[in-house]
Amino acid sequence: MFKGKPIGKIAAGLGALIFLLGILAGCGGGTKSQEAPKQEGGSQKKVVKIAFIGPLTGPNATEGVGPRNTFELAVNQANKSGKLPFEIKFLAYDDASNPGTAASVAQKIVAEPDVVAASGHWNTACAEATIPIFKAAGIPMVIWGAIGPSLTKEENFPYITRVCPTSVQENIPLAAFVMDQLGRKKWALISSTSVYGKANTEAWQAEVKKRSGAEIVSLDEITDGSTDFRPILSKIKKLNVDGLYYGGNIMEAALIRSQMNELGMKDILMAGISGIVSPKFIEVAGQAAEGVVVTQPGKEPKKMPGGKEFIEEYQKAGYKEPYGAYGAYAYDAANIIITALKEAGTDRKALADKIGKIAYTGLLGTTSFDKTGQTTNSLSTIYVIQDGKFVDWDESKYKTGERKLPGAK
Amino acid sequence: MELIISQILNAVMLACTYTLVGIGFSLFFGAMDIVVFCLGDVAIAGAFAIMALSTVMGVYASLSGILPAPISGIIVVFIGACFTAGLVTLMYRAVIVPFEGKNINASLLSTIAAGIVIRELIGLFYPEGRNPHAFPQLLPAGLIGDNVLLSWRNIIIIAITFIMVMLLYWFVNRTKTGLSIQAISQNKEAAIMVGINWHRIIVITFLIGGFLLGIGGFLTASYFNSLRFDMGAMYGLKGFCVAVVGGLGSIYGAIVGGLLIAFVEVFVTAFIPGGTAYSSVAAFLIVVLFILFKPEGILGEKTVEKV
Amino acid sequence: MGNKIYRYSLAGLSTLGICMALYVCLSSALLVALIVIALAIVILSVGERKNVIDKVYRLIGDNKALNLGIIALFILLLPFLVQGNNYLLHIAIMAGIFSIVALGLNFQIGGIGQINFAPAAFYGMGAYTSAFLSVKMGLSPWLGTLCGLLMAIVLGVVVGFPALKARGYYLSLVTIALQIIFTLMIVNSPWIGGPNGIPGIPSYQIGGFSFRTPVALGGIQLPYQVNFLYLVYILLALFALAANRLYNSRVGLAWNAIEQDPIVAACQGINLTNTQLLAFCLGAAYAGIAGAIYGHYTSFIGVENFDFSQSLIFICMVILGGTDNVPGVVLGAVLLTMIDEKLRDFSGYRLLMYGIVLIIILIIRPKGLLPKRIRVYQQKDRSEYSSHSAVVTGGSR
Amino acid sequence: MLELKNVSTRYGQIPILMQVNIQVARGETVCILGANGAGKTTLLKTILGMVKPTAGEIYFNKQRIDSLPPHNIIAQGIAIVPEREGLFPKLTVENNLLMGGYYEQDPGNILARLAEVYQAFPWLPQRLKQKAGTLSGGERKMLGIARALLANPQLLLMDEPSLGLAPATINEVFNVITRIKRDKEITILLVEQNARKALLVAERGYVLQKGAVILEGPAAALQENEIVKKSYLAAGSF
Repeated sequence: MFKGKPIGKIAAGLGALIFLLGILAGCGGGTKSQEAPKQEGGSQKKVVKIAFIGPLTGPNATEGVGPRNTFELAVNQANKSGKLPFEIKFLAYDDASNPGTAASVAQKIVAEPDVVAASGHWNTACAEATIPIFKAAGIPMVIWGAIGPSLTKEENFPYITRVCPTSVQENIPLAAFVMDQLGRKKWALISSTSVYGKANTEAWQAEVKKRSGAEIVSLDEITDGSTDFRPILSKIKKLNVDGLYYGGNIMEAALIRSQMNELGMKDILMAGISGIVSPKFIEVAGQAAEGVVVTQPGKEPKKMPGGKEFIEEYQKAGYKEPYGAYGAYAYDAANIIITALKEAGTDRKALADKIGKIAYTGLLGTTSFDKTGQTTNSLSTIYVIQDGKFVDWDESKYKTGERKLPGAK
Repeated sequence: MELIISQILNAVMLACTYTLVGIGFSLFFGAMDIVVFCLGDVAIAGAFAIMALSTVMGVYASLSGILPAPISGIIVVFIGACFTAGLVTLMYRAVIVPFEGKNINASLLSTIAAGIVIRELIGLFYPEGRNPHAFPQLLPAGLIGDNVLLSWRNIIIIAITFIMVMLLYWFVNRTKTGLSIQAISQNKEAAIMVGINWHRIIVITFLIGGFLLGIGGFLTASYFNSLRFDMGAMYGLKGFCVAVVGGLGSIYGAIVGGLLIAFVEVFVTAFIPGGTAYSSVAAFLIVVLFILFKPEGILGEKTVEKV
Repeated sequence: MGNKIYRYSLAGLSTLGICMALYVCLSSALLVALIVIALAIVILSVGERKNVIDKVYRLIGDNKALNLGIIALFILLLPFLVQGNNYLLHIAIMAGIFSIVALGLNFQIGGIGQINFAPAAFYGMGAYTSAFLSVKMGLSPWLGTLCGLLMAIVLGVVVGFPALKARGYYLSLVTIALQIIFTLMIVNSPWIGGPNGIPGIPSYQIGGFSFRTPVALGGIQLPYQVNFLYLVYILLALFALAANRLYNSRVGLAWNAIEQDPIVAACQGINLTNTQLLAFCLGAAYAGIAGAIYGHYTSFIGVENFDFSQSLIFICMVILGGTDNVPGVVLGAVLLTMIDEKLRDFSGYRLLMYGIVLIIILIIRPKGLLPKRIRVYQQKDRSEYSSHSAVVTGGSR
Repeated sequence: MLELKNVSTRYGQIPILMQVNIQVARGETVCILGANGAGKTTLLKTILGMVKPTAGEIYFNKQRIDSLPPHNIIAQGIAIVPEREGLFPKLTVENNLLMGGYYEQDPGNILARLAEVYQAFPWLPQRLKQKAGTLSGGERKMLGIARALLANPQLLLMDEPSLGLAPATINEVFNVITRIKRDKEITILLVEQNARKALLVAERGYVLQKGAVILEGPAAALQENEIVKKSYLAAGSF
């Protein structure tokens, strides 16, 4: 069976291999022990890490990259200011809008030593997936962009807080504007089947129910990534609605608007919430975008105290991408964490408590959290698209009557 | 009534977008007994090429400086379609030739993998490739008269699809090369025995099919007005479904199958309350039923299944 | 005899080497992991050319108890080796879970030679059933897992049924279609969370001890992942043994016969319906259990974890590791899971990597890292003749 | 005209032809006899370049052809009447015929040859638009012959023209072969199991057994040979 010679070779080979692997294993272990420089000596500040999670790739990457930049900007500014007793290291992670990925990433963040806080997610589903993980690890997470109402709960406070309004909060001013101010009563509703879309659908239905005379005559749910809405729109066209509400994301919204135009439905008002506020919407919808009404929580950064500086700094930092609809939220989320860090130190528990009690004034106005961790800040702006730009309603030609919204009598 | 007519029009338009890629599947299956799973991605890559020519690379802009807009549009689309033809031929060399005559599972997987590679490369290397893009409007968008149903673009899409199918029909049935393609698909050995250089014919088939796919990708992107790097996956899958329902290997089958699938999708959306979310489910169910009970498709001939 | 001890220790050494290599892959950076894998591939192909690999196989095969013991010890010690790093343990658990799914999928790909593009649907069926029952109905997770298994088998019949009528491209289209229908149905069903997924799935409990509580072993505080690690690997061991027995049994032979030619197989008296359905149902059962465990482990499941691209990843695992070879399939699953997690920082390149790996493997090593072995009928008293009584069932056509 | 020198081929590890030597002179009709699995079809495929010989040389008109691809070999003037299903079943009869003239550039020549073929097979002109798959077995065989003739070959290979046909049809087929031989000065290499018929039309013959030529000689001599008598002319074969 076995002659001496080959078996000797195998043995020699195996021996060499195991030796090599042993060295490699040693290296593997070695790098880990070298990784965290502890606070020895005054010259080296203690390093604390803050993690950012968002969709950096995948279908919603546009929504995640800007906030990543603003978040990084805030951290860099804080480090440069020299007022911190420690150095903050910024970690960016990609959830790719995928809850499974998000959960895995969260595991990774939790396992990383010296992570004291995280800020995460534009997608509600991703946040749903990671909240239990962060909570279990005792790491405070400030949500910068996910707007599903169910994310902030009393039992998760103060570990989970949120600086942006929920979809319910967002829909209130929009409904008041289009239904009460403009008097549009008969609505067609299209929403995406995503968590975000569902939450919007429910919020809008609730708003309609509150008002007598208002009604929803059609409801269609589409999957994200669909491209052909003509069958739905043809159906809606027959119903003579006053307005069409879309609760979902940019691309589908833009295609719906341009296909409405194509099917001769230009005279139907389209309304949507912050999920579709992006230059991409106008780029894709083109001419058809004119007259679409949207709402965006908060005021434009440039109108807020400190907003001009923020925009300047952002441009100076050389980011290619625009900071986007949620840039200001991520910026404030970062600053809330940093402020709390400054005051409470690096203990996770103390930090979480501090975040829960904070009253921070920044780009969004003054942010503080209620007992579920939800921001109490409810500033919002109605925009209308005019000549290829999102224009504040109060400054638009539509308000002055110079132009008329679609379907206006 | 108007509703039904407009929905029929929607379905016909949707069928147009499915037909060319379905024909691609049938053509390659006929010629090689092979299902090239990455065709959807190839077609979308062609659309990306056309978009790159007209936006990023500015070819369209510089052309329309010298030539009238429609002609420069045609040139750009033609270049894009040629690119697609080259790409699909490259696919043939890279992921089909190595598996010729082996287990079909290998070529099946390799073409699926090739589709992923194409998709991801676009996502990585096209500027902002992972974001959705607005497809440049190379086709006129105006309405015809006051009729809100018909726009120039829709007419042109239908016309181009029709012309492409006619050209293919003429080519396959009236030219020597076309007859050779048919000969190879029916009896490869006999085709070799009458002296057909089958390698050359296969490459020609791939070039022609690739050209059609490029046009198909262009029409689809124009119709939907948008382009995404991962659109190709679903597009290709629908194309395969269309080809199977119509009869894999039959060119006319792809048209019939395209119409059937498109009608099912549109009508489920339009006339079943709450059906919007289930339109794709319905389309795929139809396909499953066809495979189970009429695997030869609507127009395909009943033959012993090629495994 | 000295020679015997020599061979005994040699067998142990080679198993130890494999474990060490896997550990290095797990714990070090991407580059090191890739180097180790490249090294392993070089050793494999050189060894194959010189017929050393065959001898190593036999060496390991002759000292089964020792080698299984070493592997068991390795897994037992893993939490200590990684010093309780819960992320590394998480990777190890996922590797185990995916290995179970891949083993199940292998019954179809390796066994009857039909590519099933819906393993993620089986996996998801198990996960969703169990999660739904335990979250919404308050059923015990253990019972939920059992129900998940049963529901996955039902789905296995649904997917397996077309396999009786269609083969090749047609079957692949059917399974792709069913996979997509599965994901669409989940997204469109609000009562199972729709696109939200199901959060807050309870964990397993034994007599009041929740699997999600950290444990102190030998004076060291270890994260809760340890519980799941042991659970998953005990199951994996059982399933791998079962798969191995099956492979060497008449059923495995019948599957391979169907792979070669169903009509001839039927002429040999093989019941095509039962045998093929068995391949799908067993595969579904494996995937169903794995899915259920996954749900109870991560506490959250969403439809994104069970879609078509996940199916492709499972297929990649089987093809990479080696179809119809139990250690191969497990190796493929473990390696791909680890590389996948290491690539987390380059997540934009993940799918691209899968595509390229698949093409390269198909071209260079179409039979995978550890190709299918010659079937050996184990009859202890005739071990001398084992090489003669081997039945060659070559790979695919 | 055609010469095979020590040609050997194999499929994978299995040798099919072993050191085969065959010569065919211009204008000659040569038959190759052999049982099932003797390697007859492989021999023809080797000549056509569809199977590459592992050893040996093949010359056609003094030119070496064994490394050329099939279409180049066929273009030099070799045509084959294939065994059984050598047609394109979904093409019309007419298109099937035209595929035979694949290498003819001049439409005038094709028309002339079509006329010739129509004369030889008077039933053809009425069936031109019919799909080839709908023809009967005998008709298909005839169409195969007609197609090969359309190439106007110097060398005509025939692969078991009698296979699977009824006795009456076999007679018809061999009548056609005789007529072709008489009318057109064509060289024919005929591969057959039906030795009785084949030896009637052929001038010379080879006997192929398990891939090797075991006998060769004039047709008349072979007819008298004991081995041939025993193996190929036994009662029962026509």
